[in-house]
Amino acid sequence: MTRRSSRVAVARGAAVAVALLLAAACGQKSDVGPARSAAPAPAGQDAAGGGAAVAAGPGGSAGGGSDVSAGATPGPVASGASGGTAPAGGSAASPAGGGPTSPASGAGSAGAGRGTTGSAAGPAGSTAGSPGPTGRGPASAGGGASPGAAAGSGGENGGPGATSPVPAPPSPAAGDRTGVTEGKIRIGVHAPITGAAPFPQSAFDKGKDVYWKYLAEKGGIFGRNVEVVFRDDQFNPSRAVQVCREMVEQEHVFILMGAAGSEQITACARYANSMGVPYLSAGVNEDGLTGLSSYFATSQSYVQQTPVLVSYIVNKLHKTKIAIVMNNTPALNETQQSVTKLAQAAGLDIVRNSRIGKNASDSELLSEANALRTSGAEVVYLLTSPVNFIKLATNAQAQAYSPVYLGPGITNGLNIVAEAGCPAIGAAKFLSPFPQLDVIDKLDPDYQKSYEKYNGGRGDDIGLAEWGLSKVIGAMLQAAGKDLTRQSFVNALESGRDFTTNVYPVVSYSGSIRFGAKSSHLLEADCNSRTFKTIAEFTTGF
Amino acid sequence: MSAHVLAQAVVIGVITGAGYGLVALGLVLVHKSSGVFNFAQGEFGTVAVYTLYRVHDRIGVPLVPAIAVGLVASVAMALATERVVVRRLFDAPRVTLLVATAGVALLAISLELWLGEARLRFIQPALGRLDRFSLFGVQVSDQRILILVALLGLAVLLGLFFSRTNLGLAILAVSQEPVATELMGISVRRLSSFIWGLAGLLAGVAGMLAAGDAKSFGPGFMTFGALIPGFTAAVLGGMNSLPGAFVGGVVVGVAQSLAVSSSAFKAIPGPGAVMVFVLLVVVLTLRPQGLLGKA
Amino acid sequence: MPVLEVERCSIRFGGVQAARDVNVRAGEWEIVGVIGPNGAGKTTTFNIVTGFYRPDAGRVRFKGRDVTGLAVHERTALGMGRTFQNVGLVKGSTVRENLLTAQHLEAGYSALAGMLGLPGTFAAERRLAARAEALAEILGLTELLDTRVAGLPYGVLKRVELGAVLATDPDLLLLDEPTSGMGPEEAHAFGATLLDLRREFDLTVVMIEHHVPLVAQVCDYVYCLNFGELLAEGPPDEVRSNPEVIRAYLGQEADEVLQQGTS
Amino acid sequence: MNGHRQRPGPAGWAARGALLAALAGLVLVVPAGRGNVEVHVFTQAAIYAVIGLSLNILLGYTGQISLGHQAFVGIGAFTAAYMVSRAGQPFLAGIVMAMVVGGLQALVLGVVSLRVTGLYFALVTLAYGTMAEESLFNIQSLTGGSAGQPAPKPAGFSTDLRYYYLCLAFLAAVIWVDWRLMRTKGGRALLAVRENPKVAATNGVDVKVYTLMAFVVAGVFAGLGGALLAHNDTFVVRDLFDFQLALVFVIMTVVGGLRNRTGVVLGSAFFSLVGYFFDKLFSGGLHVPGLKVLPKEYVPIVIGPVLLLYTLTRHPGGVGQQIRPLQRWLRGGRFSFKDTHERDVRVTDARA
Repeated sequence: MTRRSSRVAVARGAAVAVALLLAAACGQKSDVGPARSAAPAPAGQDAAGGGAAVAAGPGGSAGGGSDVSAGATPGPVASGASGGTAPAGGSAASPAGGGPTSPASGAGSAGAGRGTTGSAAGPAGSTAGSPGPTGRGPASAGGGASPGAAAGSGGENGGPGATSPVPAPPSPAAGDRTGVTEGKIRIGVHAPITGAAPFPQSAFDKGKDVYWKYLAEKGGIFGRNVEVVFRDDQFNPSRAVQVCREMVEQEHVFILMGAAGSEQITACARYANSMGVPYLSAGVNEDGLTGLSSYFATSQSYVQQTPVLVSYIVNKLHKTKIAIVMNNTPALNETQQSVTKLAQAAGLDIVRNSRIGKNASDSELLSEANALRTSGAEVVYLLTSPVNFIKLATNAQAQAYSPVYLGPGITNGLNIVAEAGCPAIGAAKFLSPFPQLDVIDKLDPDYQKSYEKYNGGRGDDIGLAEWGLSKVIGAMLQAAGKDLTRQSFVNALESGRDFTTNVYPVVSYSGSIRFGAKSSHLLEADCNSRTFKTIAEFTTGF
Repeated sequence: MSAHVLAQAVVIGVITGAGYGLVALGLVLVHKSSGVFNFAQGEFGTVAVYTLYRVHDRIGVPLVPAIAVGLVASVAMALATERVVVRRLFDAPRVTLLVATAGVALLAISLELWLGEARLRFIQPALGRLDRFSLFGVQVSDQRILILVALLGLAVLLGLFFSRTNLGLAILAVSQEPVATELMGISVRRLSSFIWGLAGLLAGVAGMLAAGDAKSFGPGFMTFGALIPGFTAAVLGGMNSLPGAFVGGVVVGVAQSLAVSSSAFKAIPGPGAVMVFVLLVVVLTLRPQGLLGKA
Repeated sequence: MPVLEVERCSIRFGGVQAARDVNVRAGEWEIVGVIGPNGAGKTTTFNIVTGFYRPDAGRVRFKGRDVTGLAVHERTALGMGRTFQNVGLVKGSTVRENLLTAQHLEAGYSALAGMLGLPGTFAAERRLAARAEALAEILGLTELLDTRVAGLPYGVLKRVELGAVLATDPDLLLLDEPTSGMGPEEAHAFGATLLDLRREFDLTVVMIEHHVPLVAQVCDYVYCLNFGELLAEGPPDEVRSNPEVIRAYLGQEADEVLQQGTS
Repeated sequence: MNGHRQRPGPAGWAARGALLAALAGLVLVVPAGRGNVEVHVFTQAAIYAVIGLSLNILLGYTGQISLGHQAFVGIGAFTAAYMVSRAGQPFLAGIVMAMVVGGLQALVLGVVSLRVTGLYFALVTLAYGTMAEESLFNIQSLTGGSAGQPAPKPAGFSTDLRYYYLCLAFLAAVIWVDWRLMRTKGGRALLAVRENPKVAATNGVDVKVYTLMAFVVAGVFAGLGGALLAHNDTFVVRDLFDFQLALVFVIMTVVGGLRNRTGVVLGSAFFSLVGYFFDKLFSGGLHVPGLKVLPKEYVPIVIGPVLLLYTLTRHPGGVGQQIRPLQRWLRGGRFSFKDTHERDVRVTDARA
């Protein structure tokens, strides 16, 4: 290799790494350009410059990141074997000062107040710690400031926050206003669009804003429009915590929502709770979620859905031999128990009761199919990821074995499952928080109209699911009133009033009741049209 | 386990194992000719499947030509790998080449993740009704019958190719005595390209059959699903015998599916992977020349 | 009491009898030569002595102790040093590093202590370094200490290797064709060096050598192997004039031997 | 280094000092100014460096390739998580146990490596990694199955920033051990064994023992890395430790430059940070016209292989070799490119 090219190589080798670090130091794209192409020595000088700039960093220079987050004492929830993350101090660095961190997050937002730690307003705005489990705390002045991260331990305050480009007038009322400005409410959603749950990302992206656009045209929520930040949790709990963290600490969302996936929802809900961020999700397991003060289920939990399904087996299917197949995760133990108990009570004969791994191999699913076939089950009470369900059904059918599949669920009732699984899945039946497309025009004509309007073309059921969830959230935000804070939001939910959307079931909560949905829809696969049809709306049993 | 389950496991094992056998064939061919452990072998297959899917489902080309296009893609990738990576590192240690081909595989996977969606895709079986045939009281789908037939046909063709055609004989020659072959006036380089191309073709077929069998595919599914069993199969065959590799594939397949369906392993998660690992280690430590390879 | 005794050692590889009933003895302070045409089993004998091969039959005694069952590194620990026909060095490393590597057993601290950087180890390393430089001094390698071995000329490599072996602090030095690639006068010079080294490190030496003059110059006793069997033994002149030996050399080196005999 | 070279003047030393200070600043001060999420990423970089050094011992010093290193790391992670959240042990006990278990499992693999060498051993490690991922890490009673196992940050280091400094400390310790290892008999023995076991043996090195030692040390480092990783995410799930990760580990080590401490550290840090910075530079993924957006999760595995192939075919010495002039300059030497083009550094196994 020639000396010249080796020089280039040096620039590549040494400078790139240094330059990238510089990017962090100065948080400016422009710093990277020159440094990258520079020979190492100049790069070194840049580094020196960067170092200097950084020395000022903690002080909160506009260039470098601002607030130092000191330790927060691990709350009871976080420190235990809770699956939640330790409440690492505060809600992250200034999104405003460190522009590149997240350009979109220029919107002013206030830090959360920790119950005990008084939050001192810095010159530029606010500092605050992560809220304790109750999530209550004194207000911090200046919605326009970036949330400082205040220490839990000893309650030392972080440095002053850097001013954000979009200043918002200080609000009179007490409360945590993160993610809320005059014009906007930022909410975070996480869902699996990669991994073991096959959600086409395109469908997700298309659907996520439809309702909010529709609402915006009708004046929004007290003049505020809702902005949705979306993250893919890859069907992986650890990943879910990471993305929820990003949404809370970098994007500064007002509330978090989980679309599907019990493990991801549980993990993220626990994190949200440790940060005092209200967290809503479709109903999954109760185990591990009960007792989280910031958690609310927008639809029936798996356990709540059990009696409905059992009564259906007994009174509608008139079958007796059932098998229970569930994903092999501790969170579903309670569901398995409740199904077993109720089924036995109803005189059903449980011929097989098995759990399969989330990442079960084809051959494992095949042998499970065999076992089911030999067990002679007429009904399979199923609670697995769609992928496992489809593979299981396909293998079973290849064995000329086609039982009735039914179960609780959010994702298994989606048309993509029918598309991929038919004819193998037969007339599979799943409960769902939202109805299918066949009845939506009757229940809520606005959906298709709006979808048509903002995306063009007919809306799909994923969009419908998002529409329904958004509608519930919208109603809740509305109920929280004009002075929207995390506290007023939670208060509104706990007030015990009904939230009715005509898409999602009616739901109401109280201080103690967090699984407040009253009913569910029963969907059935129709393999001629390769779609799911709604066979019972807002059902509470059969 | 019941006789039925056993028969079932064996039948399935034979079919999946034959797939492993195809991968193993490619691995052995390449190893014989250039001493490379080709970790990209599996990905050649995945690429073929992705191409097939795109051309067939998206652009709407009918199945048969689409399959051809898919195979072309895998062959092209194999040739590219040989040109761009293997030749450049010809005098490098073999482990370097191994790492390099692993790099190629990862690159392919990442592109699949990026350009195709990261999720698993399901495909409809090429044939309609699924459960017409029955082997030893085991329902076997037309799809699987088709696969079995295809595999046997391919095996026979390869057998003929290597025993009858000059090219085939030349390949065997080059793998035994490169220099001698060169003297015989056969260009080792050209042969090397040809062998890689052939490996790509085999991988392509293997990938399509595997996807057809599982009725689904995702990024890197061949690498994660078939590469290790394929290598194990090749090792069973002593890394130098083509029939050995194919038989080895069947052995691995059956062992795997027995492990999965036998109640003895129920306690262990992922019994298939454990079985393959154990098989590999045992063979390598106790009988490095392979069960069927000559000492 | 002899330093090395090879008693009736035999070994066969497949069909080839590489050594049969080979006997070699080397008394203290002796320099013993092992000669014989190529493929006579000389290096095989060395491998049996140093432990790379386990003989099918026979014993190897070192300083009166039976070492037949011991591994190579164990024999090194007892004081066997050996050079290779094709230079046994860590090619990727520098001369200095090679001289240090060779002092593995002299380090005086455990590998664990070394990697934890326990206090004692630093001093020990300084000691080893000093010794390495001293050896380099003796063999005139000081300038080359920091050059990578890979690039060096063959003759120099041989010297470095010799230094490395000496670094293991051996009592018995087994040299496999130490002068290969040297001209006659270089070889002669080497002979002188060897005698010095023996004095300095009080060594017993067994060397495989083709340079008959060198053998005559330094060896106290000579063994001649052919087809894995002992053909003749005795003082250099005796063996050299042995008709059997000459016949064995006929073809490849006979004429060479003869004219040297007459010179 | 060659003894006779003129020392730089005060100005020269000042410049060198400035650069070092700047680098130190980057590592020590910068994160202090960033938010938790970013500090979390920096911490991961430090941990990856530990893992890289672990792999370097096998790949670089002993020439034993490990394609199952995600298992080494994962075992450490799950051990630590188990100790803390199931056995109720303190953080430190978890770390120690993770190192012990990591070392033991590596020892077992090492024993296999004595019989199965080169390419075939690479296969074994590959199968081992997959086996761990598919089976071992799914044993619910140990790992919490697909739900994973929580591993809260230790008391006193509960903020990301403090934990970051803790991880830096561990990294420093690992670097120290690695440095001393290669400056003493152990390291020299390993290099000799890698290049020529016969020569090593004649030098008195017990080849078997030292090969095993290398595995154990690598395993201990990997175990430590895993434990730190678990506590950094405060949560550990099997999905993390897949084949891709193993390849990323290999790539970051090779690209960093085998047998080059600084290079490996830089390479590892780079690959754990690249996705994040990529996200900063083109926020929300790279928009290639005509193609899909490239999400940051995939960046390392997209550019990784490219860099790998580039390194293997063009600069076998990796980053480490390319920055030698800089290092030499910092040590007070002259800035020359004399050895940036040597091709002697290789991913090699003498027995392959």
